[in-house]
Amino acid sequence: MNLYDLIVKKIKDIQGAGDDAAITNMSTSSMLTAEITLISSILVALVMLRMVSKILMIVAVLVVLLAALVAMPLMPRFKNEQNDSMAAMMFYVMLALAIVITLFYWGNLNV
Amino acid sequence: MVIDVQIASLFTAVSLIIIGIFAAAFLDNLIKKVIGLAFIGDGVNLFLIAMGYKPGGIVYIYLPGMAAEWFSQNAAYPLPFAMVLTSIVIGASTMAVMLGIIIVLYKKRGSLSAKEILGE
Amino acid sequence: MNLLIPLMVIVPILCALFLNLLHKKDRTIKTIAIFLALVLPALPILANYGLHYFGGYAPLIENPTLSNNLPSLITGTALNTFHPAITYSFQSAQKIFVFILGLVGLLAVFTSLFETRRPSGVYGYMMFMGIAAVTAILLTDDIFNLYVFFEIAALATVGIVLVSNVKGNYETALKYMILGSIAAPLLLLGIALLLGVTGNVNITDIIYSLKNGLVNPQNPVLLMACGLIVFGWLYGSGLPPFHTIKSAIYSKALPSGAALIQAFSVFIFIALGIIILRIFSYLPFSQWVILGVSLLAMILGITMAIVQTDIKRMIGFLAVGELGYIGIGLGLGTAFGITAGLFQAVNEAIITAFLFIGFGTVLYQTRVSDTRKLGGMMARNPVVALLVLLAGFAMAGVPPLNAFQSKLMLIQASINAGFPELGVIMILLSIVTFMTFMKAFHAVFLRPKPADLEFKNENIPKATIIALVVFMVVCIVFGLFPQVVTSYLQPLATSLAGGIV
Amino acid sequence: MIEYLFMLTAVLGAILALMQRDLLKSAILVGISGASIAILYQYLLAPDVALTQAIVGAAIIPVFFALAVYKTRRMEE
Repeated sequence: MNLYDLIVKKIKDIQGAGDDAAITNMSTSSMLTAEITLISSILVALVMLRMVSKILMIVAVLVVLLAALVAMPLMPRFKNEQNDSMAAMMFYVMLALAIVITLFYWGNLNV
Repeated sequence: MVIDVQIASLFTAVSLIIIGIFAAAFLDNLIKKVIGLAFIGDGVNLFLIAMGYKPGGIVYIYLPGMAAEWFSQNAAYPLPFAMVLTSIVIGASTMAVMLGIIIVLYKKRGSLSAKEILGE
Repeated sequence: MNLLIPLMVIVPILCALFLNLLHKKDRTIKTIAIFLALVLPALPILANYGLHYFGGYAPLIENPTLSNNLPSLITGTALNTFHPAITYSFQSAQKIFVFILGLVGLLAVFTSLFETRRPSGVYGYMMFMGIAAVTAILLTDDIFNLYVFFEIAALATVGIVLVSNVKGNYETALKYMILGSIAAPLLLLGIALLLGVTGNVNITDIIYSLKNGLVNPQNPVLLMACGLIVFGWLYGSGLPPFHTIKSAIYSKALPSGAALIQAFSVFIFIALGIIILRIFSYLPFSQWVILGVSLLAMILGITMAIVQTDIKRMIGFLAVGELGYIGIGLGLGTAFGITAGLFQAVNEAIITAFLFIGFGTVLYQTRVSDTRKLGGMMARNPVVALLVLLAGFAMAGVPPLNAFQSKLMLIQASINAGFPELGVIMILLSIVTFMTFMKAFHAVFLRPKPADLEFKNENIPKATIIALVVFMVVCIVFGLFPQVVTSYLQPLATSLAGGIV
Repeated sequence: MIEYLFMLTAVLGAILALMQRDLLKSAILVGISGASIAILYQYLLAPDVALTQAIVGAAIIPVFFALAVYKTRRMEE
């Protein structure tokens, strides 16, 4: 079994049996691109932590890199997470509301 | 001890908002969800009104014979009240559109459950 | 007093109201609608800069005849400078924004008149109403007036989606309204808190109170208000977590409607973003939040766009991702960065409309939006294919076109501000954007035509091609002469960066 | 003193409206909550808003909900 087949199998496992969409060459390559883009842009964004502390930046980049490598096909999960169902959207909206309020309230008072 | 009317109204407003958000997030029936959204709107309106209230003040109508300075110190602040008038009407019209969509969806799908209609 | 300023809002509302009175006289409606839509971009060009006070109530300081008779209790305090009327402010930046909105509106209306069977009806009504609302959002200096038009714009968006007859449009519209009915009252609550602390809804007066020590800027209630207004901003412009619903809204509208709705999102983003920067720029945290949210929008929007199979959904996610570029410009907080961000906003409104209408021709011919079932459109319409290809080049930032200039400016600004990482991410995501677009372009235009693909309409209306050519000309002109736009945006950016508003 | 009673009915009406299985009862309870808020506005020195709220919140919105319930189904499944 070569690497490509392994990737296809892994994506199929995560998408589950319920998704009847065929896994084509095109969809696999776009999934891979998305995966690489996601991980690399998050890693580059983490480098911005150097403003706070350099050691923290190095630790964070290494930890996230390791975590991403272990949990490798992130993108199918991400796609499942950002689906169109009302409940998922509402959950993230509530989460965002809580985060925004907390950040503004505590973040600015304790800077 | 008696709590201040203004503070108590603000708490009422906040509890209405929280009840509304709870209903919109957790209840499954679409009409119940919309009722919750109506409460969020009501709560925000009450919050605005409570902000314009002046304890021991008078209604902001300038009658002949009132001294201007006395009036300006004792009248409630009318700006939020004017805003609430608009906001009530906007809320009611939004509600009407949502209920219209719900009726159409019920005719199409025969259900009022958010899980069924607004799922993936 | 400049009468053309309120006309920018009144003309589209009148269009919306009166065009439907002429129902069934299709030729007359088409002529009048095109003529009135031509007025939309023309008005901001003709109007002079200035403030418009509704009801004519200028601040007392500018109105000596009135203030002479008033006691010193009023004229001696800050009340003297406050704006008692709803104020519309029309400056150079507003000029270019309203012009671009009018242009996108004109071309969207123009396309829809020839693509839909009936030129009069709810669709045109909603389009004009939305244009009026977003123009008012751009012009107004009064934060409650902004909320009112924000709600009208949301209702118009829902209306545009409801009349589209795309499968699943009612469900998506209802989801959008439910989320909106949570977020919009919370925005109003933020405005209420701001009003409670400062006693004002006029933004200039709020800033005056904050700057001159009339209220304590470190008041925790103000922090809460800022958080709630930021939340409303996320909803209005479709940043995460609202990116899924916003891209679904784009994909459930007709192409001309989607082109218009994305322009609404871009301009609501700009209007509210400017307000947040103007009022809360003294909080160091506000810029970090804008940067973080924009970064998240870019990454999530573009990675989600790659894995979509529906063209409209893909462009919808790309549109959300491109919003992130604008946000990064605003969040950098330097004059150059804000200019670049605003320029990117202007470009994005044009390019995304270009893409929506360009791919809309495919939908018009086949009624299919799934890339897996499409193919071979190049042979049928090489001109349209070329125009769409140019739109994709423009979005990705290929040199002679407009987004190249703004993205280059953004990258320079991020390096100047000390964040080269942002520049790296922007370049990376631009490349991925291009790849996403080429994937869709290959699937729709270059691949051999599948056997079971049927054509519902044979010919693309001439109007659509004219609209596409106009978009292309604007892209090229802005790309070759970026100073045309940036010189209008510079004053606003400088004042935002300097904190002198 | 009586205003505290109306605050209580506003909140209680809201909670009870969401607890009903019969949606028509919910619609009526929404009206009760809206009416208490209208009276509260009167106590908070905003008589004109109170008038509007009394019409919209206590009459029009419950009628909307009742019509929606009539066009769909009365009992929550």
